[in-house]
Amino acid sequence: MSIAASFEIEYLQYLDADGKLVRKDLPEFAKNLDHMVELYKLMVSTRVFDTKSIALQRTGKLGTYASCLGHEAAHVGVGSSMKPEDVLAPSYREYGAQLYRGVQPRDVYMYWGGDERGNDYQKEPARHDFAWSVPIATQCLHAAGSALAFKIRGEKRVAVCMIGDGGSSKADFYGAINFAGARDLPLVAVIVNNQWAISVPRRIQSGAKTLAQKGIAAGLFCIQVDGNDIIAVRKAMEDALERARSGKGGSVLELVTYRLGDHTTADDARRYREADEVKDAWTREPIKRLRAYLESKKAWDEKKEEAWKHECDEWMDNEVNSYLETKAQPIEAIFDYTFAELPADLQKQRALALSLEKGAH
Amino acid sequence: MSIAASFEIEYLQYLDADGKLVRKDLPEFAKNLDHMVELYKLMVSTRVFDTKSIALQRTGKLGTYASCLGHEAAHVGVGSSMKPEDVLAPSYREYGAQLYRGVQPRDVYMYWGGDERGNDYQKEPARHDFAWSVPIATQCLHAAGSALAFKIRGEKRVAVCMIGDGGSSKADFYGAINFAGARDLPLVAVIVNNQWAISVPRRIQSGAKTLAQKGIAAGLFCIQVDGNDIIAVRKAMEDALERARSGKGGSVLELVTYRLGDHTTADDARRYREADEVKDAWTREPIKRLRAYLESKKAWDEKKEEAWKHECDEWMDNEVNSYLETKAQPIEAIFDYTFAELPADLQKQRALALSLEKGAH
Amino acid sequence: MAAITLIEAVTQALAYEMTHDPSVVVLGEDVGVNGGVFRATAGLSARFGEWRVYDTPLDEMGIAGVTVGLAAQGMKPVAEAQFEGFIYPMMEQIVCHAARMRNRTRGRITCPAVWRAPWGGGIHAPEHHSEANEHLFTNVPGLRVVLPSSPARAYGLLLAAIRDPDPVIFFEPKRIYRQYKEEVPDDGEALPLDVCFVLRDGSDVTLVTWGAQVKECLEAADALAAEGVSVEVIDVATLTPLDFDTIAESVHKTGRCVIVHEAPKTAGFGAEIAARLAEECIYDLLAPVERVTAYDVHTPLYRLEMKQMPSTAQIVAAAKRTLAAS
Amino acid sequence: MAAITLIEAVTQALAYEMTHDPSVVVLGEDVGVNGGVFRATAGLSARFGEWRVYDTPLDEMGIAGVTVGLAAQGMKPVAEAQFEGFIYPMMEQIVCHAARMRNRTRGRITCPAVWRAPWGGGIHAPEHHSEANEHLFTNVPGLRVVLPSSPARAYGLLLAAIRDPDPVIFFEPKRIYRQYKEEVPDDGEALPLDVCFVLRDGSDVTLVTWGAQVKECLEAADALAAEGVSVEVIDVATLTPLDFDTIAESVHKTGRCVIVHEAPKTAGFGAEIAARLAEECIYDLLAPVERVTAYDVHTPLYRLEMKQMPSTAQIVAAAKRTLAAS
Ligand SMILES: Cc1ncc(C[n+]2csc(CCOP(=O)(O)OP(=O)(O)O)c2C)c(N)n1
Ligand SMILES: Cc1ncc(C[n+]2csc(CCOP(=O)(O)OP(=O)(O)O)c2C)c(N)n1
Ligand SMILES: [Mg+2]
Ligand SMILES: [Mg+2]
Repeated sequence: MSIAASFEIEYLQYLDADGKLVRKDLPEFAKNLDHMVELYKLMVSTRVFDTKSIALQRTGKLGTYASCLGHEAAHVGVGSSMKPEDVLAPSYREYGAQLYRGVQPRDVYMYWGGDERGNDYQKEPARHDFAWSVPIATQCLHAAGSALAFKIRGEKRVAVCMIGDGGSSKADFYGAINFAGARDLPLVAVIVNNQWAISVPRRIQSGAKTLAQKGIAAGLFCIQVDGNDIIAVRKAMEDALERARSGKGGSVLELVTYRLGDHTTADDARRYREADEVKDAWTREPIKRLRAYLESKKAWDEKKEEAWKHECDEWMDNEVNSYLETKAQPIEAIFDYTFAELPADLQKQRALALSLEKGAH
Repeated sequence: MSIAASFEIEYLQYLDADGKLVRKDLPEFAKNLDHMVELYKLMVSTRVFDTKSIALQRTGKLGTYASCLGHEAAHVGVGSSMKPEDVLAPSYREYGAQLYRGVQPRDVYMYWGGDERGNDYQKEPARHDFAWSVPIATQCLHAAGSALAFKIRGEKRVAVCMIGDGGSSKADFYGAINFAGARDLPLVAVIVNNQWAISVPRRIQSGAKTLAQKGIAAGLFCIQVDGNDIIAVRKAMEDALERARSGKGGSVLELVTYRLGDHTTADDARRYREADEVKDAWTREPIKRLRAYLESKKAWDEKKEEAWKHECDEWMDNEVNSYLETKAQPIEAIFDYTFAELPADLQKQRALALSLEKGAH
Repeated sequence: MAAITLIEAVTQALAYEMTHDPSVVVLGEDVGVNGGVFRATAGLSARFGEWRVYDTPLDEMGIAGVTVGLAAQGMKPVAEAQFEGFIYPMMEQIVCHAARMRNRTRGRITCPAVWRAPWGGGIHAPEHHSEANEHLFTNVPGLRVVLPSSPARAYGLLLAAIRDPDPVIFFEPKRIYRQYKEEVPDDGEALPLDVCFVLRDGSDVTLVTWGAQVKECLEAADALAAEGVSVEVIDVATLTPLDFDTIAESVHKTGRCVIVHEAPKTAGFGAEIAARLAEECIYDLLAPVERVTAYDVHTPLYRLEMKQMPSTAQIVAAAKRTLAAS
Repeated sequence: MAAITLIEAVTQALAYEMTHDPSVVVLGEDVGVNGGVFRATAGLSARFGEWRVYDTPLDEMGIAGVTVGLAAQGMKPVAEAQFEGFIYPMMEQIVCHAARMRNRTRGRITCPAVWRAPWGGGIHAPEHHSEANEHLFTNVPGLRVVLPSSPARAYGLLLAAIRDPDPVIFFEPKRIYRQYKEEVPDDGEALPLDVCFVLRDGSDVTLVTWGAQVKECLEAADALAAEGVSVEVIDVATLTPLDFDTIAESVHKTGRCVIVHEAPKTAGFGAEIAARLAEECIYDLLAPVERVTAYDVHTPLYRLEMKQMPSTAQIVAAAKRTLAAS
């Protein structure tokens, strides 16, 4: 039998569910415990933020909200590995990655609170990142296009897109990795496999043994990672970014994690999944294990935990207040960003809207 | 290092470019020399047909035409392996597969001659096959949908789609194999890799080492085949069809061949590819090697060749005449197949068109 | 017989037809165990099994093409786009294949498929969940575009859509999914796909609309009636092929027409109706044809969303302008 | 200065802008060494290299999304859809992203991209190569839809489209790609995207059209002139945002309007123009507004294709009907 090609998909894990190291070759960044604490703190603050968001929604102060509960290692791992000059194209729940890059909780609240200004990130590097992308998988192509721009201009930058297990079924995901593979564009496509796409389980979403192997279709480097282990996520990302940056081409990472909450606040997951499965998934969640690890290294303790949670609470309250105090945009705002310059017809409609608005008050 | 999954893509070949057997395990069908002669004859008639089509186009009697020169083994191999109850969803140049299933040369002429009746195949099993599909890759999903219908109804039938190397970049191809993989639908997706998508070479179409490996993304069985070797094509197809029919799931086959002609009669390949490459490809073309093999087995000779070619000429002349004698459809035909029953508004437009037609004559 | 909402009428129609015709299958994202994000397919998976109520991978292009394939094999697929804003990847299959399969093959292969999608704004949903994009399909020959506006019409028109031998786009105004209940006998009676419904007779001005705006138009008619103006309200229901005769008759009587729709104004389907009036009824018109529509801007996120939605007051004002005209 | 065809004017505009603005890149299927299936990008790859004249994989959805990504990064991509009939997979990216990027981000990210596509019928091409589907994009806020009808307008409008800070759909009427030549100075002068072009002044009837039908309309104007009828011919050129004022002024003068387009009638862009006339100019109208268009059927394969295309005779007849009206 003649073999035309063969492939192996590695599974990467450093920290097991109990926070024990399962490999000896700790990556450089992980040897720096201060840095590991910084990552841990962002994971915790992401969760505090998430809890607050759901509470806001439940009390009618926020529209539909997509929780990131359980994804903290995956998200913070991705965000923290990128350089400022890189570009992130998220979908809609990767707050952990975005907070690292300067998106503010108040932006998230504004967005889910029905105000476009939530997408107008003020801080670099988030300011040059893409906004949330609701049409599933479309953002992958924006990343591929960005990667092409970097390549054309000879810039050493990498475009990263994040996509769900479900989203990796959609055509655009394939288009993006295929574009990248055909010309070695600096693209890192991160599949956050949280086992569910709303109510559709991973099992009937795809017949592939791993989602990482989708990258084989485009000739990209592929790896499957324990997405609840931030060391593994961060390491796989650093390697992928380095490969892309140095012209060696794109990668597909599958981060295996679990959506511990409902799909969004508009969803009720009890309709379609077993409580036992969720209970079981909690035993592997990302924050607990990193804390166990850091505590075993004497880098963290209960007091620090309390203090940090308190700090997060204050931070988030401040963000919530800033959000709640923001007045709605004036009616003109629905016209003024349609074009760089308002065409004549729209000027008339804008005037009409303004006059109706005045009439109404 | 822990390995999550591993894959091998086999390359299948029986007959080398000179018609020598390179494997001992000849498949059952290939031991039947009468059948091999039948396949050979269809490959030759397909080429005669193709030559005639180009001549028709050059003399202004046919519109744009997509030649199948060089694809005869791939096409006849696919068509001959399918059972009548299976369904074929071709793209636009797989005449060799279609002729086997009852599409008539006159149908092809009608279609490229600008007459919808060319799609109205009269003979079974072609009558239940899909028509040519111009929007690239869209037919793959029709095959996936057919496969789903078979599965729902518990029918032991298989849907086969054919797609080019270029077409395998398009989203729908991925969608089709992903749908099939997610639920083990009886789909066989055949990539006819003829190295070119109009002017775009395989090299910049995809970064994948083989196109067969695209099936890994969907968890399908994948194999790369010498597409100029009809024994290999036929064998890979029979296996894939059997797997699908028996509920073991879908496959992706890559048939490696070469487009010896222009993309279509509207194209001039000299603009973008080297004459040497084409010359070299001719040394591997499919008909020559099968003839050498059959002659070595004393199953074919020059006299038979002459006689068969003569028969083909007559056959095609007859088809051409039938085509040329067919009058254009009446003006009503542009209305009457829009809906099962013509809506009131369209009835008015139809009456208007008829009256204009009368006025014009 | 319990009174049901519009969305329950959708479920009732699907269940009826699946019971009576084994070739009917439902497919889409989350239509199975979850019963659809709006519960349109609630309970169907348990009754008809996971192969006839088929949870697809997340791939609208795939759903659309698989639907064409199913239909070509003699099934009657009812595909769901989770929201109208996600229907774009379906367009190639709908426009290039579903709508032309019969024509391409001179009737050899047909496409008796339905694409359902929750449609329109007004429920405080996120971006891309509140569009009114019916116009996209109205210039496509071979396609029917249907938009019910009451539980009874949802039931009867959906049955008709499934039974229709040609492809149908079936948009469901999600703003009124649960607005009110009415008794809808589960008798399998379809409604015709080739007529507009005159919801209210009147003689002074004609309001022409479809989908959720039927509500605002009926309110406007009430308000105008209180001022002594007699308003005719027409629910177009099946946009294409259009039953223009019903509209023409009404305008012949009233001489005045206000067209109301949720989609942006420019090249919305209201334009077609106004154009037909300008072509065929110009001598009947006693006043300019008015269009009350969304502005030519993107549906704003929900804080400003309703500012973009035609209001009852705007409709009343437009009707009065037509009455004030010479 | 040699006279050039419409397609050569496209090439000339691309080359000019690529020379003067390094952020301009061209991408699409076969645009590179092959120079495009219609030769619109002939010679560009040799001049600007394979990264600025970028042969993409065969994936329209991919091309569209990569184009949005490029534009978001400050490039000025000019993407090609090989034929208008293959533009459907591009729609999600164009409608959901390109057209709304500025609005979504309050101006933080923009999309200065152009999508070019050969458009329309009349060249005996295979199925899906002869559609007139401009209406698809005309209901999308935030988008410009442009259709040149002469070499000079192709050059000037394409330059304007590339320089425009917002996304533009640029349809090129392939039937007149090589119809005639005219001198088009390569001076980098753009034409405005916010006006209709009055190609011929007249006082009795206004013909409004765009794309290849400009030819038939001018012929009809000549034929009518021979019978003493003075015809004004307007090339809309930029369909959206529409310069309705030019049309309104003309109809104010002539009182009669015939709208001519290659797309099917129902919900074609002609409807919008007729609707505006019915709304804003009804008192100027001396006759019903006429639309001369394709029927509401699929573009037939080429043997019957021209039966579906509006002819000069039909335009003349429609104009005469308006003149005969009271
Ligand atoms: C094109 C499109 N189709 C459907 C939806 C509705 N939708 C929103 S999220 C979602 C599931 C996504 O699942 P996955 O990709 O696994 O990401 P996750 O939500 O689990 O992070 C669906 C179907 C959408 N937003 N866009
Ligand atoms: C959606 C779509 N895009 C573009 C085209 C134009 N086109 C026709 S054939 C072709 C190349 C196809 O190449 P490949 O898939 O390798 O098949 P081959 O022609 O080599 O058999 C292209 C780009 C099309 N028909 N459909
Ligand atoms: Mg998921
Ligand atoms: Mg090819």
